[in-house]
Amino acid sequence: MLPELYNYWVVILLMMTGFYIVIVQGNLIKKLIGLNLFQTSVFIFYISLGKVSGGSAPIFAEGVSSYSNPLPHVLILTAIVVGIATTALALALVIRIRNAYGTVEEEELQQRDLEC
Amino acid sequence: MLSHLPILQVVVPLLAAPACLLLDRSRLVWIFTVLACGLSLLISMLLLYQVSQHGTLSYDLGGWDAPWGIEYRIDLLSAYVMLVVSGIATLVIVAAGTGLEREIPLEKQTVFYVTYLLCLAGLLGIVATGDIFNVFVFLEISSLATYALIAYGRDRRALWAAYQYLIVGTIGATFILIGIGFLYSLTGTLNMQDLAARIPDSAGSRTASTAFVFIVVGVCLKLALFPLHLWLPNAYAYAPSLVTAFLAATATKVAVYLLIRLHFSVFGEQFASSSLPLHGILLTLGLAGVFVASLVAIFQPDIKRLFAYSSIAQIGYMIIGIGFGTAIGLQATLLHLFNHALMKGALFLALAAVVYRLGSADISAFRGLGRRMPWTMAAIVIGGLSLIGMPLTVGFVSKWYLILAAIEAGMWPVALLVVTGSILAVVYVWRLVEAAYFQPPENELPEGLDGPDRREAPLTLLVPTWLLVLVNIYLGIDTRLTVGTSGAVASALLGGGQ
Amino acid sequence: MNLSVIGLMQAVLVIPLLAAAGVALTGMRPNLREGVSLVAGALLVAAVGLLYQAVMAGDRSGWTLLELLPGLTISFRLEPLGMLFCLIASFLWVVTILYAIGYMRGHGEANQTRFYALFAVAIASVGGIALADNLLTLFIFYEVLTLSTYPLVTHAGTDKARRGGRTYLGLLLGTSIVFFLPAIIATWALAGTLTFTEGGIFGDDTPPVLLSLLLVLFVFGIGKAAVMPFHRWLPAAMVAPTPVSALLHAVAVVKAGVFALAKVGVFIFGLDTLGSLAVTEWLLYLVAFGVLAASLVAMRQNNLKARLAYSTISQLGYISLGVLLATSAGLLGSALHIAMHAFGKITLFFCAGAILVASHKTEISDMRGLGRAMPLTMAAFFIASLSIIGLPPTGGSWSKWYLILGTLEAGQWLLMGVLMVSSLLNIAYLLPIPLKAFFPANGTAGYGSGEDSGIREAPLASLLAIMITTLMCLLLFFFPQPLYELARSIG
Amino acid sequence: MLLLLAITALAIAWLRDLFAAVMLAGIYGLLSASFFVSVDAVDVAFTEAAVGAGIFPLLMLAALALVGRNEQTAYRRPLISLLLVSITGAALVLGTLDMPAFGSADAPPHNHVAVRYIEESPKEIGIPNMVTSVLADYRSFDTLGEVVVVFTAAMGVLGLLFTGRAASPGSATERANMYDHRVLRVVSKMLIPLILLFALYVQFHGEYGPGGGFQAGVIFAAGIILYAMLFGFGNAQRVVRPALLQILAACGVLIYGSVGVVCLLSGGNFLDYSQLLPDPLVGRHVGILVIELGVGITVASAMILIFYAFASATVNSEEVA
Repeated sequence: MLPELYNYWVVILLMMTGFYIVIVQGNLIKKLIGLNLFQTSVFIFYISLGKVSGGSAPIFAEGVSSYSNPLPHVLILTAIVVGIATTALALALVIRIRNAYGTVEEEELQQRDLEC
Repeated sequence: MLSHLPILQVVVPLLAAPACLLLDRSRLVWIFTVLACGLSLLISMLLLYQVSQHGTLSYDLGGWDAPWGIEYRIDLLSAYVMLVVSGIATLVIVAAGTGLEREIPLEKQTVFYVTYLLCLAGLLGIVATGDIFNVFVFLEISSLATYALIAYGRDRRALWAAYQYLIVGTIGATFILIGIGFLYSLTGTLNMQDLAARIPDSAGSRTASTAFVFIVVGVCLKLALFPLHLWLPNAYAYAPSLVTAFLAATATKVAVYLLIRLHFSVFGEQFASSSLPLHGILLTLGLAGVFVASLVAIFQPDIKRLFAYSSIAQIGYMIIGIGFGTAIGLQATLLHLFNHALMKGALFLALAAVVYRLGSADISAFRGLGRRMPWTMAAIVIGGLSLIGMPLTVGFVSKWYLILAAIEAGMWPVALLVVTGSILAVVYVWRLVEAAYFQPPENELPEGLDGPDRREAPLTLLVPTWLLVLVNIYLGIDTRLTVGTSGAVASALLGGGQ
Repeated sequence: MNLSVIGLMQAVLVIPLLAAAGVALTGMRPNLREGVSLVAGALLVAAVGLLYQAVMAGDRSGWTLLELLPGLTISFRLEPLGMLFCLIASFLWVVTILYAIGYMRGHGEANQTRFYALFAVAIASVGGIALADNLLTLFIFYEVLTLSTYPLVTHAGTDKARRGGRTYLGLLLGTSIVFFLPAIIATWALAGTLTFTEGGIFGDDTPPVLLSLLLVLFVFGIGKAAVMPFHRWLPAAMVAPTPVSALLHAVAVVKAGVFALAKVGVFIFGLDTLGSLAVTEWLLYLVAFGVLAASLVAMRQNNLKARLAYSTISQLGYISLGVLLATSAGLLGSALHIAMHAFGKITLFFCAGAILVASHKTEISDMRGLGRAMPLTMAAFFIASLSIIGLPPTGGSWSKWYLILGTLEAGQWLLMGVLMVSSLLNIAYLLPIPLKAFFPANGTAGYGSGEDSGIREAPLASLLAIMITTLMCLLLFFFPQPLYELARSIG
Repeated sequence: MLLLLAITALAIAWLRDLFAAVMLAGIYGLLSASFFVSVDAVDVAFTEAAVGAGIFPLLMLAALALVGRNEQTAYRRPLISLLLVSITGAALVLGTLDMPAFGSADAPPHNHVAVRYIEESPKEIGIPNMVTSVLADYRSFDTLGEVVVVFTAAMGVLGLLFTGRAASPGSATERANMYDHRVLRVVSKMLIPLILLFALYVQFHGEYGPGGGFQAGVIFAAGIILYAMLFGFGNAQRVVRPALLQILAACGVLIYGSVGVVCLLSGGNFLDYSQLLPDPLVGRHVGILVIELGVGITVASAMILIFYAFASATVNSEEVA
């Protein structure tokens, strides 16, 4: 069982690293990097699902009978786009926050909110 | 054309959004947006009628059959939720005609309307679709639009709130994505009906349970179930008031819809209750949410924040309804979903009117408001009574069913806790009433506001507010539509498991 | 006949509402505004009077307004107990308006339009309670009554008034939502109906434990009956202007409470079931304790209105007691006491208000010797006190008689003792007030003949109202038949 | 490969220098792209390379230029977070236990819906790239959603950042740093047209090999952005005006949507391309081409818009400072 699922477990480790960064970091930019890591790892997880041993890339070619599953690829194409769109919006927010508060550290932000 | 209604419901606002951008004048954009929302409301009414006459509608996008292509599937439940969403959206956008001018600078209004339409399209898409990955895509459309809408608030804290919501929302969406991945690995399909047919084969599988847990947690982040609610109060408090009205009445409702849909239609009550002690967890969290959020609400000086906490509490009620695991409980949830949208829509619209006139939603701004803005305050009072669950308002109907469900399930303590929660609602609503009617106004208005601002809100804000208030009362008296529909939906969801 | 009776019932509900609207519209012109109130009051009395004849002729017609939830309707029905309540409330409404005209102007109160309009709404909801055909209808109007009277309590807008209002609303809404509503829903779940039916609606197979639980929920849930420990709202409500205290907190609101209790006892449980439950016994003792405790507290109050409030709590206990005795004499006594106490207590409050307006005095210790300046008021106070105590020649003696008869019928000697003792306590806390007003003890400065202190009788309109209710107290001793017949036909 | 990924991920978590973290994130993107190639997902790899190693670091760097590269604060509640993350991870591992083994051909995903895509799509749709078939036809509505997401993000960024005024040409600030590198400038001048050509190739070649509207849009945008970085935003904005971009972004979505509506009007369901022309196969072909074009237009203009918005924020904040 171990070698069969080992791939997934490493991916889970990757995901959790990203997730951990999101939760634990106080820097808004770093959070976004973590979020990106988290999402990218989920993409890897999906693509792993689509792999068929001995299959080839899902582009029709004469004489090839076994292809990897194209559906996860499609889903992840969409998800990648969604991810980068989210990042762009988030960065725009960070820039505005920086302009309004003068910091991008979570703790300082909370302090400045309490002050006013 | 009638057979294409399901897709038109989503595509109308979806395509209206970029079209808006091509129009340049913001007044024109507003009129166009109102038309688009109105059209979408009309479509949702027709859909509800069609569904109630002919049963569930299925629409294959691109002409591909269900498990291969994406399917739109409109049953009574989705038609009902879409009616709420598009109805509220229309009223809010009508109010935005004048209400917006104080909150968003003119040059940004076009972008605001575009984002608003996109958000609406996203929400409707989540409800209409029968494909679980499509849910994710439209969830992200609505979420991204929501983050932007919140960030348009004047207060700089709006930015911070939007960022927090973005992080939490994205984590939630990613969790859902992980859950979908597990499900796909288990069944090889993304179509909800197909999933529902295949999941029982792998009942007891740890993969299925994990998928369920991740999806539920992801959705609960979105619907701000206690203790995952921390993003909501700030987001609602600092967003532009009209955005708050829209979001409070629709976004969380759609999340609740999603929970119900996935719980009952995809996994099925059987699976959900056998693999996990889900009912107990939902009941506990729901009750905890009701109490904690209501208690916090009592001490909020900012009224928008107060009602934001109250929203968390009301979501708690909806979750309790699901937690009973009975048809009546589910019916109570559905009723409250519908009814709470009406109450909160009315309340936040009225608050928008207050902010429009006074520039603040602080409790001190409310002193003596009963005289200054009698109609607005009356709307708030009626909305508040509905929140408490007074008879002859919609709030009573949903509370009645919730308590009935508790008693029927033999859970007397839950029934008592639910009603105690209403008492907390009395407390926070009454702070407002006292301030508005029995305290003299502060001598000086906040600086920068002069004479005319002492007046009642403009009609364009009042009329939508009062429309909602009247619907509140009307549906509190003539309950055939809501009770009938929710009853039919509840028994369909629990009975056949689809 | 049938149709017109229903029309009359509808009129009972609609007239006060129209009056409220009329008052709101004519708010700018006080004379017109109060004219509207008075005319509406007169019309209402006429309508109720006609209905009384219909009830006595055995008419029990009813109609359904709408179906709120499947199987749950808002409907109304003519019925003697409700008729009794309606009769008293509508009659006293007119009198109170008369009184209020004098009082509110004499006292220079603000927001008078709001006051009269809400007053009318409150009366409309009393009509709804009295005519309700099922628990749901009753509950709805019960809540409307709470909400419409809340602004009357906080009328002054001072901190004290707001605090009082908070207690008032908190307790009344609180009990009704936490206990009353679940009790109703549970009743619905158990019995499948909420319609008031003679002999009760529960099947024989309903477990007594559940019934006991329900009864407890009802007794505490109907907070307007002021059963201890949920009585605090009544003293708190005394910050309201006196006409409010008089009509609402001696008659309409509190009587709505005991009336609802009686309805539940007679038509939801049925007297037989009620008598057979073990928990009834405990509740009886609780109520009896409340009667005595409230009387004792009343003795210690120096503020006149507060003393009257505690006296009301104690008297409400009598009525609850009568219902819980589950005997026909007890019920009769209760029904009569609803009426007799109403006339007595409203007179007392009128007097308290008159004293306030004329002399600006609220404390009992300041009222010595006031009898010379305000002889009519004080005489009225004396007569009404007699009625509360239950001494002839006043109406109160009848109701107390039947209550005591009820305890005997049920074999509750202890409770009879409680009634006796509390009557003695009544004497102790009520009678000294008029006596000391007329015969101030030596050494304390009296108010002389009025010229030197400047204190005169209350405004004419108020005085007139006091005279009317006092007269009623006396008349009801000599002619109790109409009420007696009505009360007899209950159940 | 996965090991490398893991090392990168941990390094990102460890590093305090944001600049380095961004670079590592870019590398992470590149590494995952190569992993995608190794498991036959060429389209995804292409996209991930363009996004993860291209757009993402680019945006991040633009933002970093504004907010500074060092993080200061200590971790917040590290233990609780670690616990939470461990529980989540454990739940996930638990979930994998009942999953079909990695790469196994008889796992359910490969034997249900996907079978039709693999076996029928060359016949039904008539194009060899199955990913494109699924993306642009079977599940084309998802792709419409995807385009709308990009559009939404662009609108959001626009609403948040864009002030609408172009930086005045020739001002000291608007001349980008890289302008001084003569070699770079000359090379780029030759490169940019090539990049744009390549974008067009990717755009229209998507049916046969990896590629398609999204990738093409990203590459096209990269070309313009490169131009902007070298020759200053003022110049770039004169060539490609923001107002025009807004209209283009909207048009892309509208093109996509109107294909769907035209299908509706010609009697089919929404996005049922077979109705477009008498010959269903040709109709599908045309449909896919047109929607891919819509995707490309929106993505390219949205990306450029977002970049402009960031740049204008840079200029503004410098003016403020």
